[in-house]
Amino acid sequence: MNLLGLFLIPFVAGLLLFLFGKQTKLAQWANLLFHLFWGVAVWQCWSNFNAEQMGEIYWSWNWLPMLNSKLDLGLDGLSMPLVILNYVLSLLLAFYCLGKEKLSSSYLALFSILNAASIGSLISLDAFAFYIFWEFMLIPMYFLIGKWGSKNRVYAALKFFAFTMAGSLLMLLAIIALSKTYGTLSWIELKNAGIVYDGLWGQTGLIFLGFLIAFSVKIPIWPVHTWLPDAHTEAPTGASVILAGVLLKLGVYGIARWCLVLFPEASQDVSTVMMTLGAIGIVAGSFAAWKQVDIKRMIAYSSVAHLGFMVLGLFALNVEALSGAMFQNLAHGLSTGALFLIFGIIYDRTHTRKVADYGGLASKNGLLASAFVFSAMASIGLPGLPGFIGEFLILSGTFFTNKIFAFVGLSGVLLGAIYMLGMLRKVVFGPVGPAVEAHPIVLEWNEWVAIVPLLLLMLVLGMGPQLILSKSMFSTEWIMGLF
Amino acid sequence: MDQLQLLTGIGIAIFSLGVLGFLTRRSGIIALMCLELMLNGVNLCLVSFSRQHASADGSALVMLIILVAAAEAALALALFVALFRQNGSVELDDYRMLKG
Amino acid sequence: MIEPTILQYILGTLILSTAILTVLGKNPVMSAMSLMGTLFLTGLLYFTVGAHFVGTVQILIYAGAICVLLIFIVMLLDLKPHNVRIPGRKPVYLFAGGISALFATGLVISTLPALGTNGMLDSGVIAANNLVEDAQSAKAISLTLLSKYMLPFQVTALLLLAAVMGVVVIGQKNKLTDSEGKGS
Amino acid sequence: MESLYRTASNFGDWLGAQSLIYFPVVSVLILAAIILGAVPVLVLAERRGAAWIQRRSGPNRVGPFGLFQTVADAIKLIFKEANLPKRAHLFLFLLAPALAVIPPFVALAVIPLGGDVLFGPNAYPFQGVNLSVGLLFFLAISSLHVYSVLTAGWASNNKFSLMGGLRSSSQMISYEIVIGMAIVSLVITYGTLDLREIVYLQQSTSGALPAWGVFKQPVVFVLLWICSFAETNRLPFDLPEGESELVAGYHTEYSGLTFALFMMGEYVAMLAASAFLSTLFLGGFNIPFITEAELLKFFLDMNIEQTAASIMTVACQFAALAAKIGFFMWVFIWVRWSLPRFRYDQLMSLGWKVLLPISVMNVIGTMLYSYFAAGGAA
Amino acid sequence: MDEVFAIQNTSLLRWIILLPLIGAILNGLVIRSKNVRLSGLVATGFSAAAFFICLSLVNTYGLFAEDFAQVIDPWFTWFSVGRIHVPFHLEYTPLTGIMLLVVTGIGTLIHIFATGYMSEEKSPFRFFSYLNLFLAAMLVLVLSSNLVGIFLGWEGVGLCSYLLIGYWYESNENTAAGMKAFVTNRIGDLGFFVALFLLAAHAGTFQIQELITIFATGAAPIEGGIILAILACLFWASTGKSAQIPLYVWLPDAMAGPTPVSALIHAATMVTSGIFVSVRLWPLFASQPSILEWILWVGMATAWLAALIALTQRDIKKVLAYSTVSQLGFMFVALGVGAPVAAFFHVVTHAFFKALLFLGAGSVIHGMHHDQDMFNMGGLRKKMPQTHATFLIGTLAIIGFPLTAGFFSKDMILAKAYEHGPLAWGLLLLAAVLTAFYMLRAYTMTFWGEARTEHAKHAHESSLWMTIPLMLLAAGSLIVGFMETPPIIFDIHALQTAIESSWYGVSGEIAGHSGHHLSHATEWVLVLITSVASLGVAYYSYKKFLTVTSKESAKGFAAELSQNKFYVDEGYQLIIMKPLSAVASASWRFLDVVVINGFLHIVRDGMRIGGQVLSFAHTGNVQTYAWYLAAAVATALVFVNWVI
Repeated sequence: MNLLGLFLIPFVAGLLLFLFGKQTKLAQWANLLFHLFWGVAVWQCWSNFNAEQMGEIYWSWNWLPMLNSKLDLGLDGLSMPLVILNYVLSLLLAFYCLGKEKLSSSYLALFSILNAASIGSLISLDAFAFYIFWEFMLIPMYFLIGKWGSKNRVYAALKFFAFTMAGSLLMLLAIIALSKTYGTLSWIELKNAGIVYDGLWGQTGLIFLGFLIAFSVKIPIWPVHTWLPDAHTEAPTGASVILAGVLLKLGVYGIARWCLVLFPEASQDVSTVMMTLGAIGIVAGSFAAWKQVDIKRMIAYSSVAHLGFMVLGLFALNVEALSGAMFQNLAHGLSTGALFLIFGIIYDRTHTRKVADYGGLASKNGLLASAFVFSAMASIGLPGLPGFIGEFLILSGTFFTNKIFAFVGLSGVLLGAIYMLGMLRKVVFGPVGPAVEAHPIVLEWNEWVAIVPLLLLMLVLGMGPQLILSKSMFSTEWIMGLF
Repeated sequence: MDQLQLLTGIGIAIFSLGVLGFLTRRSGIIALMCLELMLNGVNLCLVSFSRQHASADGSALVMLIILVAAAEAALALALFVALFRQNGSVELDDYRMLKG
Repeated sequence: MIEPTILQYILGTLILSTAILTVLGKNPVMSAMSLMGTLFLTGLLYFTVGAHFVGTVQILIYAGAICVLLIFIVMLLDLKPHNVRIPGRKPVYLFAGGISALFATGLVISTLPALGTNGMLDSGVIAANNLVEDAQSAKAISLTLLSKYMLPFQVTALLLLAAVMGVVVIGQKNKLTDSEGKGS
Repeated sequence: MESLYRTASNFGDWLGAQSLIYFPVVSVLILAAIILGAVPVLVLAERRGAAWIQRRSGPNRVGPFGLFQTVADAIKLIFKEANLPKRAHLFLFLLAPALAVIPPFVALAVIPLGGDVLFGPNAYPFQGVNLSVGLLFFLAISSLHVYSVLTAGWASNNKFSLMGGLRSSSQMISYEIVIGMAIVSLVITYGTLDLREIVYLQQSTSGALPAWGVFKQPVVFVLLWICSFAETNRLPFDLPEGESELVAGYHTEYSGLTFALFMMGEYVAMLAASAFLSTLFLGGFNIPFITEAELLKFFLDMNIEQTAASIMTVACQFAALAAKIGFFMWVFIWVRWSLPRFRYDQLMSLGWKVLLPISVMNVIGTMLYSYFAAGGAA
Repeated sequence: MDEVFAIQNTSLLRWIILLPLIGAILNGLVIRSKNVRLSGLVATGFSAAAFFICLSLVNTYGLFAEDFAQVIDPWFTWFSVGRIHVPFHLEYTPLTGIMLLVVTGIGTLIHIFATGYMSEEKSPFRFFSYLNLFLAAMLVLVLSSNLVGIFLGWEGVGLCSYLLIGYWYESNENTAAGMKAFVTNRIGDLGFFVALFLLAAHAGTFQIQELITIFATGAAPIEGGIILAILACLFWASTGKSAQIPLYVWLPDAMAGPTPVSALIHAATMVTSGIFVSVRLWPLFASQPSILEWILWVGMATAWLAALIALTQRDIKKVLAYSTVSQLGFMFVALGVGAPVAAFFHVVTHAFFKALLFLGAGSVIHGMHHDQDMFNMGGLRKKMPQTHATFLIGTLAIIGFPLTAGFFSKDMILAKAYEHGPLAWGLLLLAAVLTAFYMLRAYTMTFWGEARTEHAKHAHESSLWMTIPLMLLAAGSLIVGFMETPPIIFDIHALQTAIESSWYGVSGEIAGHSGHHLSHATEWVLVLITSVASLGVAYYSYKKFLTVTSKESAKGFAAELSQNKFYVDEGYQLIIMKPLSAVASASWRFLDVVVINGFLHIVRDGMRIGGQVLSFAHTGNVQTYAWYLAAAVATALVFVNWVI
């Protein structure tokens, strides 16, 4: 299981892609080639992935002894699905990029490096290494939004950067405190170090809060979510997809990996608060999404709502909810990713995000319209599509712990239908709108190649969620064993 | 008193004089000279230290310092010439373009 | 413990006086000349402690190149005493003097006591001398420079290159400064 | 006689100059005397040579063949008034001639003049100072020569002088670069900075030729030779004092003794340069095909006692060195009366665009050679 | 309960679902033919195939068998985490069998009809693939052996109805109607969600068989309250799907879809799924009598309200829609009075005659060039005789003309209601009478009198594609009634045995309910009263509407009220949607934009100002900086030497 290649390949690829300079077309094909190599590595990891272990270290390098930090790489049920998701999305985006003049080689390079960073933070089992990768994600993202974004991009990029940075600084403090207190930063060692919990405002509690806040910003949880709509709205299609598909998920992953496991008692203490925030996020997000006139912004707010579900799932603290959250990660990644991708493809032609400019997409390009509807349905959790599994597990898990939050979450299910269908009604159906009228909406082959696998994957995961659940089962049960 | 103490003392004195000059003189070129003086003082100290420990490290550092000083002097002088050509003065007070 | 020799005292006094001239001199050319004096004499001082190589390089580069440049530029710009302003404001001098005095005392206090006392030189003058000679020889220095300080060495080389280019760019208008820039 | 040496070195120790001037007073005194004596001879030689080259009979009135002409000139100069121009910077104005003379003297101090003088067990090298970094030292000191020109030019408050000063400074610096580069390759070849060692390295005989530097580094030889002209402000590089353009350059305002000092300084510089060249390339005080040991043995076989034998040996070697120096001096004179003067830009372009590249190439070549000659090992 | 039931495994069941699915995929993604005949035939072929499989199933495993063997298709495990274990198994019971036949049979007929009806469509393949998809979803609903699977079908049919209502998506009304349908159903489905949660939390299983055999018999320790809550939630879900008060509002709007859709989804199959599920879970309901009262009165109210609204509608499809709602109310009443058999019986018969009516209306509309206002019709019985004949049969069936299907089912319901109590019976009777009135009104205004418009004058009989299904359905609505007849006539009880044998041996007797039977005399009396009343009113309304003008419209307050559907939609808008939307925009505009972002911007500007304030230290003069530096170093020195 060659975990090193998992993030080194995209990293090196990124560095190489910088060299292509003006030869955009070549760079795009090269990017595809790199994904091929990367795919080999991913496939290797998937094929001899051992689901019956937790935090097993496959590769280690004592890189920073003075910081008690080792570069430990491991892959378990928590990270595996996200790695796959990350790869799939990135691959499809590589297809999407083909022939887009604007997406120059440096764009692809930044993208590749972003992938490297996200994968790295997924598979690193050492707090400091995790932090390094975690922070490293910001840089490419910042440039992707700030350079290739749309009109208001600089504001969005800055907001994104400021928010996430502020959060992760707290995490850095927490990590330093951990290293000083326990003399190690390795995840598994920390877990066995017997961290004594001395109340939420004790040292451990504060460390926990440091982690928690950092992840909450990334997820993002309700009060600190306002960077997301801006970032999503202004970001270029690919960045939106990866942002929704991978970066946000890392917040959920981080909480599961670092907060729940290392600080069970603390997690129990904050669970009610966090669930409240999650519930508020669901409702407020849905409300906001309902009232948007900008499609990408609306999808972004729907993400806020969905991630509220995941927060519920994380802090309901039982197996069903946790695996639900982990599965919802995938589901949301695919559905929202697909939404962003499809709308991005439309946007490439119409160059407007206003709902008012759209309408009657179905009569312009039926297949694309049905793909759009399909993704929307997945996003509102129609049974048979992955969203349902995730929401069902999360909500039933929540129901076991606290009925009230389950009911609030249900309201989210309803509101989801309202805003999504409202959007569909105005964009896909109805009389043909000006923007749709003005531009021919005909897709290139590579754009189809980018979309269709997403839809198929959704179908597969919707009817056969065991594929993933069976992989993550052990981990979730292991974690819940700590409570 | 030891030789090296003498040398170091002289070095320190030169350095302090350089500081004094750099802080007070208004002419860019003279400020530059004072800079050289400070460097020289440091060199002196380094040489005496390196002799103290009978190791060549200090002297090696002196070499590097001298090289850097050369580069710095060349650049600074070229700058002064350019500035002088632009608006006939090398007075430090006349150049506040870095004002924040 | 080696007592300083008369020659060293003489050189020291000369150095200090030239340095003072440099700092306080009204006439830039004089300052430059006395700077040259300081540097040259420092070189000689190096000789007196057996650091021949360093002394030579000091004279070669400082006295031979840098100061020539300085003087050259001063002459080229023809900076006369009357257009070199000296701050009339007393407090500036007072403060500056205070601070530099502070430097002097602070550094002296923090360094001098540690010097000369430790055993390296007390074990027989001759042996120490040989030892020091070896340590200060061109060979030893070059070896240190090329082994221990390889990276700084290379970086300095790059710096010089950069300086050359920079000077060429800056001084492009004027042939003289151009060649001078390269000359450094 | 040895006691003389003893006292001398003790004095040196008392002065506290353990290694600055390890004090063979005698050799220094001899050296100074020779130099001071040589200068008038050289001046005469120059003037006669010029005359000879120009098919005229030069100074031939004072003494046989005008031998005392220069003495007369010297006396005249000494008694002539040295006038000080108005609004000249007095200190620097007077400092300049001194700066013109002193450095060449100091530089000459590191030139090995001959082998060792033996007193029983002790051997005293016949040399001003035996520095481990003599080569560099020579360069350093000779680079100070520029100050005289600069200060003279500036201090005499005269635009021609200033012009001359600026010219010479830039010219000297430019050519010092070339010299430095050339020296680097030389150092690579010899592997030492100690002039005495260098001389002894050239003692042996390789094949039909003596192992002289000129055969090892012909390019460097040529380069240094050319540069020595520039360094000493001799034709064809005498722009600082281009009579036709700037009346007499930096020493326009000088007269009498000060001027004499400049003249002297120039000739001493020439001497130093010649000595330097001959030391580096023509085997210094070595007599071709005869090693010091052989010579000493030759005298000892004539059962002369050791010290005297060694002194005779040294004398022979010094004669050899003097001959070589003389050769170079003659070339100086010869060139002066044969070649026209460069234009300033030509001078610069020659220095920067021809000599410097050549020297750099040479350095690289030497490096590669020595690397592979050492069998690829560093 | 394996020792009671021999379980037989078969992988045949999955094909019932897969075939329409394949049809849908073929039509929608592969063929995409603009040719209505081709795509229609493909769709019909696949649904017909499903129908034949159902037939073979029925004759393999029996329909009205006394001793029934449970048939399971263990397909795969859908998902299984912790306490939640959801296998995706299909199950065949006699009840299922009947429903299967109804769905696939009527579905096939409607496919054929649609092939004719949609003849001038641009993209018929879309329509037919939706239809097939609907069939697949409906069959999942019918066949699934557990409630999560049922929920899959439940929402699936919801999706299809959404798509089909909004099939003509160019007009905003259609899409709005579709969205209304979907959202209203979602509201109901929340109940289903909660039911599932409760099951997961307290029962730990979703398998219907286990639920019935364990909880209906009280074999497992679970307090009645929970079951009651579960049933309440399920009933809430049913009000959504089966259009009962308060969630019935979507169904009339759903008529915006093509008529075959209204026939298949909004009359015959989907809307009855609520009743179907209730019947499947009947023993549970029976164990909780208190919920039945609710069901009874909600159904009653719906029956009345819908009937009253139907009285004055001008749009023929609207009339049929409200009659559907009202009929569904009948079925729930039947459930409420504890007569699942009657309820399901009415489901079956209603499926036939209501599909017939809708298709007839469709044929009429097709003939009228998509004019649906009855006041513009009239005198069509000459123009389109087959349609008229079949429509007449449908009408008779629905008003319960003796010996038609509707007669038997409705009579059974009334009888059961009478057993439950005279009040329920009386109200229900009046509702039935209202049915007779508005159905005859529709029939008469459409087919009798004079042609009131050009369209009506030039109306033409539809093609065989449409009339043949009509005839078949007409035949069906004449004969299906004979599978369950009152003791006084023939006394057949096939349906009862079928249903009771699909409760895994658990009796459907309501707890503490005296199962006394009516005497034949009373039965006769009831039948007579019913028939006479209905027919009388029918005749009156026939006379009344024989001569009606196109201008005529409702007069008087009551009429206004009824014509405007009692302003229920407007009320919902006012009470629910408007406030909700206001809250939404408030929460976004205030919380996100004002509070959070405002705070952020304050922070940002504060920093900017602070920077500007501090920037005075940068004089730009080198020596100033040198001074700072020197001062700093000096302090450091002082610190080093004298402080520590």
